[in-house]
Amino acid sequence: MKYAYFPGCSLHSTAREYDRSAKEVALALGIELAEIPDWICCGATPAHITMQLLSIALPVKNLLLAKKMEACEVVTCCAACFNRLKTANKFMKQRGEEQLKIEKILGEPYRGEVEVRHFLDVLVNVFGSKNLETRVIKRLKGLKVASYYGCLLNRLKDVTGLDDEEEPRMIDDLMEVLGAEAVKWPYKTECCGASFSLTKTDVVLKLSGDILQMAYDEGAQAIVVACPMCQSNLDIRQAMVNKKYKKNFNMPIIYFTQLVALALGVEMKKLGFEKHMVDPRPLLKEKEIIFSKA
Amino acid sequence: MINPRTQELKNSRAESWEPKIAAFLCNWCSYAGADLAGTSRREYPPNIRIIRLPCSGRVNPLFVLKCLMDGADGVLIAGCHTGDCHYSEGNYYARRRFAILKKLFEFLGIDPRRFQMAWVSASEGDKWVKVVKELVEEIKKAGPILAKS
Amino acid sequence: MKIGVFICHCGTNISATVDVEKVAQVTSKLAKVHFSTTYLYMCSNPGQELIKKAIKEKGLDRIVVCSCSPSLHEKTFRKCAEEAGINPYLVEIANIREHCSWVHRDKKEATLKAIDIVRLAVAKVSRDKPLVKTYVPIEKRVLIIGGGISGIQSAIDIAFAKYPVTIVERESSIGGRMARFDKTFPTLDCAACILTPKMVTVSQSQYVTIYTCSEIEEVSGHVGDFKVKIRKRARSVDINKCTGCGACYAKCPVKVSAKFDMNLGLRKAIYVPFPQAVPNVPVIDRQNCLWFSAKNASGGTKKACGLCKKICNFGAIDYDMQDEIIEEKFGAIIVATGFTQFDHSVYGEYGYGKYKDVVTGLHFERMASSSGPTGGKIIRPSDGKEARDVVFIQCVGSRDEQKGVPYCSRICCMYTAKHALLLKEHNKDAQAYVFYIDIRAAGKNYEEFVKKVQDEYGAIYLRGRVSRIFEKGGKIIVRGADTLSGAQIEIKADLVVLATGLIARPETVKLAQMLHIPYDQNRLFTEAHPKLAPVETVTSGIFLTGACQSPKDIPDSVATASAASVKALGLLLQDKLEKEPLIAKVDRNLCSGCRACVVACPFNAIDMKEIEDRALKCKRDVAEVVEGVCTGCGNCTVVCRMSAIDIEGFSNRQIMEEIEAL
Amino acid sequence: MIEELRNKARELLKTKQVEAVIGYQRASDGLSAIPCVIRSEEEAGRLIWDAACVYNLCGYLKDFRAKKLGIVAKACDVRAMIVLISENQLNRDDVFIIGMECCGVVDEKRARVSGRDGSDISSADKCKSCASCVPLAYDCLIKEKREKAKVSEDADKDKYEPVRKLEAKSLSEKSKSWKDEFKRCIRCYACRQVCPMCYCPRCVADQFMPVWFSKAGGIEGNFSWNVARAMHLAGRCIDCGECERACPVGIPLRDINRKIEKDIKELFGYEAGMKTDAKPFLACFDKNDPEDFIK
Repeated sequence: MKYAYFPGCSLHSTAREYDRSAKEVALALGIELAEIPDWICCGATPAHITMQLLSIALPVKNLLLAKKMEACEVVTCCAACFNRLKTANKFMKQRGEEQLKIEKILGEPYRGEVEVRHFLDVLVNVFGSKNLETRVIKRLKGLKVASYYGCLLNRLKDVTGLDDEEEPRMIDDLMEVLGAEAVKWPYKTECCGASFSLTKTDVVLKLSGDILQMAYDEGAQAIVVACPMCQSNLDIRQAMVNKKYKKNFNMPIIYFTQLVALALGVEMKKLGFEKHMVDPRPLLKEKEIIFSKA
Repeated sequence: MINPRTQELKNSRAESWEPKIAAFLCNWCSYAGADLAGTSRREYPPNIRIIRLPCSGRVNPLFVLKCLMDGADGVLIAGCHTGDCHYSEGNYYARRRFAILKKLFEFLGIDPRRFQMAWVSASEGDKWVKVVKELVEEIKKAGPILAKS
Repeated sequence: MKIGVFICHCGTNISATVDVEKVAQVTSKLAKVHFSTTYLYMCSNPGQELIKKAIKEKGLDRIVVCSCSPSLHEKTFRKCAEEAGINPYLVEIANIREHCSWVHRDKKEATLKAIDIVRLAVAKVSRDKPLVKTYVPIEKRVLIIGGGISGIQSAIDIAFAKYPVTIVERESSIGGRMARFDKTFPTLDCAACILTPKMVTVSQSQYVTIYTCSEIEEVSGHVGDFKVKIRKRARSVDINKCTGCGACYAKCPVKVSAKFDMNLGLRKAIYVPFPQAVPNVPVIDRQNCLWFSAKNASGGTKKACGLCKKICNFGAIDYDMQDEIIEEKFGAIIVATGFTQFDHSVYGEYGYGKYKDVVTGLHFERMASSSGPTGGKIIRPSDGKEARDVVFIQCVGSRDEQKGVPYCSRICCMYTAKHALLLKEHNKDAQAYVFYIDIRAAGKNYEEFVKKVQDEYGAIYLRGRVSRIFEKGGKIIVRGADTLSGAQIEIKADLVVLATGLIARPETVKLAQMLHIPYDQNRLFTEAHPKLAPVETVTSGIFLTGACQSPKDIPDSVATASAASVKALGLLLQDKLEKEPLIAKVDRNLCSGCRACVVACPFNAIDMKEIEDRALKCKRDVAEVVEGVCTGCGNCTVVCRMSAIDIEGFSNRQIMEEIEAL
Repeated sequence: MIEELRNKARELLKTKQVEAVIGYQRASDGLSAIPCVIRSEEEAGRLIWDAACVYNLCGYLKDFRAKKLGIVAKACDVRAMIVLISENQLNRDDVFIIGMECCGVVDEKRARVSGRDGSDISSADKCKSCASCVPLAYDCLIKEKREKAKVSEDADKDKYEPVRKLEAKSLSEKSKSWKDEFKRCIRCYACRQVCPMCYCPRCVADQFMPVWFSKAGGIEGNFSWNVARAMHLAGRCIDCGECERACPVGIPLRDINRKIEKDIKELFGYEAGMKTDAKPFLACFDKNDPEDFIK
């Protein structure tokens, strides 16, 4: 299994632990991730509200780079990158003047021939949950997690085609494969505040606070995510939520890749847990998933 | 051995050529749609000659062949949208027949623009006008059939 | 052959853009054209007199009238020619108004085109053949498919005119959806109180036959003579012996959830769906009946129950009853198959139909009904506690192109308002919240009713959609937007009632294909004309009523039912039916018997017949058209490679002649 | 193999299972095979079978309506019979199919040019793309002893490659080349006479009420005839190649037939001559048939 790997800006900055843990998982399972050379911005959330052309041209540029690597599939971990790449790909599969314009800008023809996958999809559907189960060394027994999907991973369904929009199950199922318990909760796809993190922090505090509260009420000990933006809002803003709403949340926000890596027996220190604001290590120790200085 | 009438047409067309198009319309949808274009006084080019038939399923491929061989520059078949056929199914048969004929014509070197099909319902006077306008434009581009053949 | 060409000015409708005199002059020179003239209004009496006079004086034998669309005056001019002694099928119309003068501006071009159009018509008329109208007898009986309020009303109207009528109903009782309702908007009459008398009327009428537990198996034939196969499913109870005493279901030991009550209550394995059922005869649910399950169990070692048979004093229970196919003839058919509810389990935001306390309007109806499973209490199905805060969500499935249907279901605004009112009447501490997109209350006293519910019954109407429903702490949390105040709303509800839309029943497509009537993209049956023929279909003799054509409330269903009855009765009152002779005809000498036409005929109007071929000295099959069934669509003529089958009035020769005249 | 065939014929005639057996006999040139009708056991010795047995004999069945017949048939011939059965032209019970396992027949035209010695003449084009040596239906099967030459490994990969090549040409090229082909047509109707599917009591080409297309040998009439012939075979042609073989002026009629065959297969998933209860392709439809060419 070989993929062109598109990390995106978050995984090279705030979400380095996501990048690292994904690569560890890939290594452990024999999935080859070849980073696209000279990759550029995916268009992220702001581009499409500014200019449609830009929001398509940017991801298509990346797909063209992948095409040059002779890769027929691109994999990414970031939900926003995934969504943008998928959207652009779907757009380029249609034919019209807009498409011609984009091909003209980029100087190359492109008809959506490179497939785009999320790393979660690769794990669950390509590598396969069943195969994965046989590779689990350390079962995450006793860990109760709330799977949080956010908005970009599954919407729109005809673009991403990944999982149910309203009641996704992919991460829940994956967690159960790893031996953890996925709690039932209704906020899997609630808004975390997303890119308002800097401009309207209040909104993020309210929305992310609600999510934390719901996860706590339903008995989760940690929240598992597949999007760097979700992670940062829920993790970095947790202290501010606590302050503003007089709460005492101490809810680790963990990437699914980190938990998969642990279950596959990857060393804890390779997974960047120290970068989290709410340190997951005490919880993981308590559940005897990791051991201090073993 | 050209039919005398086509010879006459050939001559008359030398100067200012205007395409002549034969159109087979089903009585229940497309003919009524063309009527509606009339009652709504929608203007369209006068190049089309309508032959009324009960159903698009009544159009024999040999009719189309005859039109093109007799000097019509284009042929249009219009019927009810699928599912709306007055005879429930006639247009489904027509669709299948002419999918094959259209491909065969192209294979034998007949410009596909010359033979077209459209679904026009009784309420689609506007669509009728659009179809005729586009068809006339396209056939003008394709040129006179005899000059090409 | 002497063809006469008559060109109409249509006031200035034609003559303003077409030089009619020039058309007359040019066309008079066409081969076979003997006479050509114009007149101001050809369809007027003097115009027709002019034609008749010309026929007689000039000895014309074929007529071309150049005027408006044949859909308007073809019949007029055929009749006119007939009166002058010419076969009416030797008349052709050249449509120089809708297809020429009204769509072109340039007089020169329009005139040239008009001449061409006339030339085509002349070519066609020269190949016309005199035809004789045919007549078919009418079977003076009406079939009504569906025994809901529409079907019942149609049956009452037809029986009143003393014509026999048969209702075929799938369930074990007539009554349909309306039998499940509690009250009806906007007057709040109790549904049973107004429906039951009608059910009794049909059941007692000597003109009405009711087949319950029955379905249509096959339909063939045509207007005046439909042959219908009806499957009567085995009821296991003899309808003639049963007195409806109820001893059997009192004794039956099996309890299963009742579909009639939306599974909110229980019924027995032998049961009548509701107390007012007509016929008031129980049916055995063989899947759940102990006698049948013991019989079907391997070896038959289990002891069979047989209690109902033992208790019945009239010997009405018949375990050996089999399905029965009956075949009957009808002159007309009224389709009254009604609707079904949209399945809201496609909506993730409403919990995919998994939450017990998220129900549909029909559940609410059953709960509100005093004879229903809860005895008129509005409860939470999850724990049976009385519901206090109830959220109603409108447009579930309706007006949703993505997951539902694009149309408005028309009745949900009203029934939701009714539910909000009933809720308050059943429990004065209750509070109704209604999420809506628009309130559509266009009906007599409808808007007033909604207003009353808001003002006097304190229902809170919130304009906006619900984004999510979830269970938390024993409550249903409803989150949505109130777009008028711009606020996000969160309601901790006991019960959520979804106003699910009305959709076509899944079997409609099959039925449409049996009946040869069209249906639309929503699988609703299509009327012949949306304004001028709303209860007819394009297939003559088949009429529509009720919600199978489009969502309708009770008043509209009853109105269309009566309308359809009038149409059917109009047909039955004829002595015989006139039929256009524009149908297929086989030339046996050319027919190879390949059966392509038999397969391709949408109406099964072609049979094979064995003939003695003298030339080949053997017997061989040839096609034969069943004249009464053929509709003249012409599909057969195209699949026939040897052109052995042709259509009168649109024959190969006529069309080829037209093409030559192009 | 030939003895097996002759014995079968003898047995059929002896037991009166059939009135005659239609098969092949050697022509006077000593190499070609020509049709023969065997009516008695004694005659059965005339029957032969080899790669020279090119002709599709089904056409003769029409002349023996309602008689019990045996027929020597290759896989392609049997497909023709299947169409005839489905079109009510042949009663399955009236024929006894002596199915021949077939390794391909010779290309008769090429053989005529190059002289023939029976063995090293390349097989006919239709055989190159044919993967089925055993008929779809038979009453007895006579097995081939020879190894079937590696027929179609790459030909089968894309049996329509030649059609695709023609399709790829420009409109004017196509127009010109077909006009050149049709110009040569002498309207002898040999293509029709030899075709097992052409059984109309009176062909449209011979009708005069109406005259469907010019009977004269001009390009319009020739074009019309060839299109009409092709359309009348749409969904029925089983590519036995007899029309092309019979054409005295060498018009590549199989290209036209195969173009339609290909479209029907690709667009509608329909193949002629596979099932005796199949509905005729143009006399049925599917609600999901493609309609992207319709406005």
